Amino acid sequence: MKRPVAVVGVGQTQHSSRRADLSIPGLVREAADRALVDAGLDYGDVDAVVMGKAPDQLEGVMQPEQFLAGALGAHLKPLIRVHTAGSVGASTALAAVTHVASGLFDRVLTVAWEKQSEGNAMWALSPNMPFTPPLVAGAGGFFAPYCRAYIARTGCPPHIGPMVAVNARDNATRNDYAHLREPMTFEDVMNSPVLWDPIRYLETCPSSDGAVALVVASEEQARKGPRKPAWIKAGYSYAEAMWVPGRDQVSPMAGKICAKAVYDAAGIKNPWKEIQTIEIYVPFAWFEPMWLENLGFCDVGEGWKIVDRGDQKMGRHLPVNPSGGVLCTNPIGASGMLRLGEAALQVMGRAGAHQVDGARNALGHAYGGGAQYFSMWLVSSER
Amino acid sequence: MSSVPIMRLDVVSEFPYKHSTGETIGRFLAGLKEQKKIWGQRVAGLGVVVPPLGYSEADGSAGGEWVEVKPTGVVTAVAVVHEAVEGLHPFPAPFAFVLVKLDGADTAMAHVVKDGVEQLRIGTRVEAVWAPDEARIGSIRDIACFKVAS
Amino acid sequence: MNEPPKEPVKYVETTIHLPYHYVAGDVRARYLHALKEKKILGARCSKAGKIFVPPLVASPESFAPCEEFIEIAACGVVTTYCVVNIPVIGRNIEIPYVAASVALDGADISIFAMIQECKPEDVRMGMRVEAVWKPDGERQGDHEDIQYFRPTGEPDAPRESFLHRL
Amino acid sequence: MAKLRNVAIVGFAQAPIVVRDEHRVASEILYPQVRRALADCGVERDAIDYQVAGSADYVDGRPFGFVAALDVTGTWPPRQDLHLEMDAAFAAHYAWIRMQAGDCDTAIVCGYGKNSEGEPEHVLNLELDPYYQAPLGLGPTSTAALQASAFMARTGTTDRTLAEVAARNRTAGVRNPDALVRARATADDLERTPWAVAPLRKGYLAPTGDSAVCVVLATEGKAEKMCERPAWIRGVDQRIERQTLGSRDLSASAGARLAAEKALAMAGVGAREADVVELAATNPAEELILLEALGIGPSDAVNPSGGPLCGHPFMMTGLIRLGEAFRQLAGRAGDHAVPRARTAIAHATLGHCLQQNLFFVLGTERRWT
Repeated sequence: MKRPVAVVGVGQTQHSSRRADLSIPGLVREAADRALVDAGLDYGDVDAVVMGKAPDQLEGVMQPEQFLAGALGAHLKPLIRVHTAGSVGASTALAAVTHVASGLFDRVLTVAWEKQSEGNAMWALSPNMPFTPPLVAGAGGFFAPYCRAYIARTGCPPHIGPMVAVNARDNATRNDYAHLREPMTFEDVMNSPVLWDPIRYLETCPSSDGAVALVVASEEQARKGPRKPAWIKAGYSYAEAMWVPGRDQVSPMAGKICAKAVYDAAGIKNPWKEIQTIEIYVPFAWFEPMWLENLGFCDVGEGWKIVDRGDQKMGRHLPVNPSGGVLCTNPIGASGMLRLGEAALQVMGRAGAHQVDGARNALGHAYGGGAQYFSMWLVSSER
Repeated sequence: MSSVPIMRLDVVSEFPYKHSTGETIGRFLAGLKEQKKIWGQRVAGLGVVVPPLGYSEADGSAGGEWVEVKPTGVVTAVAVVHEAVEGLHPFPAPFAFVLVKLDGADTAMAHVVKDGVEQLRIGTRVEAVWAPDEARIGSIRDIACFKVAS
Repeated sequence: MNEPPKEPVKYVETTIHLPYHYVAGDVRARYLHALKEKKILGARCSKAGKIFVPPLVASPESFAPCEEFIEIAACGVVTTYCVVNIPVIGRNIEIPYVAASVALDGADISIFAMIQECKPEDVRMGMRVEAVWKPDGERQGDHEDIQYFRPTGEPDAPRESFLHRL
Repeated sequence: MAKLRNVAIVGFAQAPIVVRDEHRVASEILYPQVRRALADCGVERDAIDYQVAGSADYVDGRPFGFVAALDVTGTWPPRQDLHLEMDAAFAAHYAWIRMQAGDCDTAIVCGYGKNSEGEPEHVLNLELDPYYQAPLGLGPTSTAALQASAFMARTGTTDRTLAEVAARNRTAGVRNPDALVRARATADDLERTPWAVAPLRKGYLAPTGDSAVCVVLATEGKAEKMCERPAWIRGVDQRIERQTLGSRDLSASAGARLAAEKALAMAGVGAREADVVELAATNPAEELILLEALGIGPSDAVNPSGGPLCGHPFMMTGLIRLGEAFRQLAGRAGDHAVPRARTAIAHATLGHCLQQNLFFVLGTERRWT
């Protein structure tokens, strides 16, 4: 990055299974209005808008940013629309960062959203594509075999998935914006139906309506703002091809390379010691230990032990997903940006009831496609 | 590579959607359905906008005061369809898409003219034709179409 | 009254109706046609020699074109799998079923396949399986010409041979 | 204007546009273009720092369709990557911004997606808001006709003028081997074609088709090594407008005017100095509106490739304009070359009635020294 960039405003909607009270413009404006108020800015102050969401088939509107331009004060401004599958919220925020880092824009509004209740995600995302094998049973059916491979490789015991799920829900009880906030117990998870063995129902993410917006800005703007900003120390988006012989979907190369690039650029030598909290994209509980390894917080095979010891809980060494994460809130296109925004809130010291004490450095992370797209940033309370 | 017969597959992708309207769009549509009235909103930078969105597309500012506009107005753009697209267009050809600036409004509204399209010009005065009571469901098509004003 | 009704219309409902016209493309068509003859074709990377099933136009690994088609065995190893207990809308598959990643002998990438003729709880990573074809005369040159895979009864492949191969 | 990094187009490959490629899927059409574009520059895949693509899921009805492109663009080992749900020309703009941020020096920009798999009138209806405009059944030809009617009413432009503009494109397209339509057509011929949606005749519409495109960008220092005559980006800007058709003055394009002004100001040239102007106009009225926004009149400098009226693979049409501008400046335009071209303008658009517009100004000379 040619010059420093900071998050100066964060806004998100109340997330739920159906925001029947809002139109699509209403939903994105709920988040964008809050982010701008947070930054002490108005639509007129924004230099460019960067929008992200997952497939347009979810809402049945093609390139909806075109009709949303007017709702976001983007008339006669530059606007781009990003789509990198599940990672899109994160890659969208990073595209906004690039805009500011270039020196060409000082204040960029970035918005990510999904209104899954408008359509039917299951239908929209698994149509019978022509001339392709007719077997993939939704995202769970795609990813469950890799969870099984992780378990087989590492000896991860069967209680780890449920522990992750329970902890995520416990965290979400302290997040007013989260979709699923009712506490649940280990037994609740164990007794829930096994959908895609080894994945149980309560180890999966919900389907949500929601939006999140961030204002990213230059250093000069950040110093003028009403609040302490979150400084973006580094951010990268990497992708890898699908059909590479020996490609490891349990710990994808793109994730490792992306994390290393972020740590190197941010000057992080030991992520376990130097990062105080992380918001990572865990749509199925088993991915939490998998990503802890992929992101270099421990050695290969040790991720589940972090969970087993409870070191990823609030108040322990590395609170993971203090917001409750994707397991409690999943407006697909917004989920990645929620991770990055929550990481920013932590280092700003403004995460409210789910604030991690002493969070100086935080990692926000998302992935998508067939575990092919990885996008993450490291934010810090210090410039 | 030796030749192989081309494999083709035609499909029709059909998905139902239910778009939540929110307060502004929802109340505008309720006005069409229940009152047979057309409501606009006065917003920053654009004046009275019909149909309303609850914000100004000029600058993103929120809100707007409700203003009733007339079901009559003037055509500001006209496109006469000579071949209808099956499954997309509302009427058999010829019919017209128009932008109509309703009396009392500052912006125009996109809609359709079913009959008499040969008389349509920019500047032609038109009036709304309402769908019958039982056919109004809270849709922009509760105005069945526009016709050349008598 | 100088306002529209207080109670909004809640939804605009619509059914999107989009015609699409697909082709398989010659590479995929060749693979599908071969299924009719109970043959599984792969494509060989012109640079590294790796074999892709179904065939690809190029190797995603080497970026070199695949030029040669070769026949691959209709048997292989379950590298990993899951047991699916929920119905999939629009698919007529009895549940529970096993969705597996199968590494065919001689191929360098795995295919997705259903495993049947054994209980889901008997499926193992490393299990040897073989294709079960639709009967002669019923194969139409599509993916479903292979109905599913079933255990061969051979000894399982050694753990190290598949554990890091998905 | 602050000093920016000089960035150039150094490679371009395009699959000749066809009505329908029955032998290849989108990624298979793309693969050879990426290979050719890199071969053009004399570099291996590993020499490229960044990749960014533009396409839209609804074009061919495949959610996540762009993921398949990773398998043909050499995305192994993993690469820094982004995908925009836009015409790929906007991806090129983003790559340029990224180079300004100092985050990469070389990039490939890909556009793909088979138009022939979907039906554009149906597909593009879905770009309109789902509450007020889409339910009316408006498609791109109808909205374009609304705009044409407003433009003709304001300016007094006649049907004959539209026919002449279309004929100029069609005449130019005869010499472009990548064009879909290469049959010459005169204004008389086109003026006799039946109405599609009046005031637009069938002969005035851009025929969609299948293609795939790859452009290579590089910063100063690398660009010269990858291309003998790089096309330097001297200025670029894009602007979107609000969508609601009735609340815009459709007889003009405020967004195009602003984007053109900004791009030209950055470039430090006037539109009149351009030897080549490649416009993503999908009908002659759009071309005239865009020329008005640029402040120039119709001429043979406009669309020497034949423009979209000779082939319009949407979501790639804009990137092809950029590639055509490169061909002209790099001396690679063959039969449709504009002699001694030194400055070129390339345009892309998205949405109905020129809702979003992007202008590149390119030159044979670097902008910043």
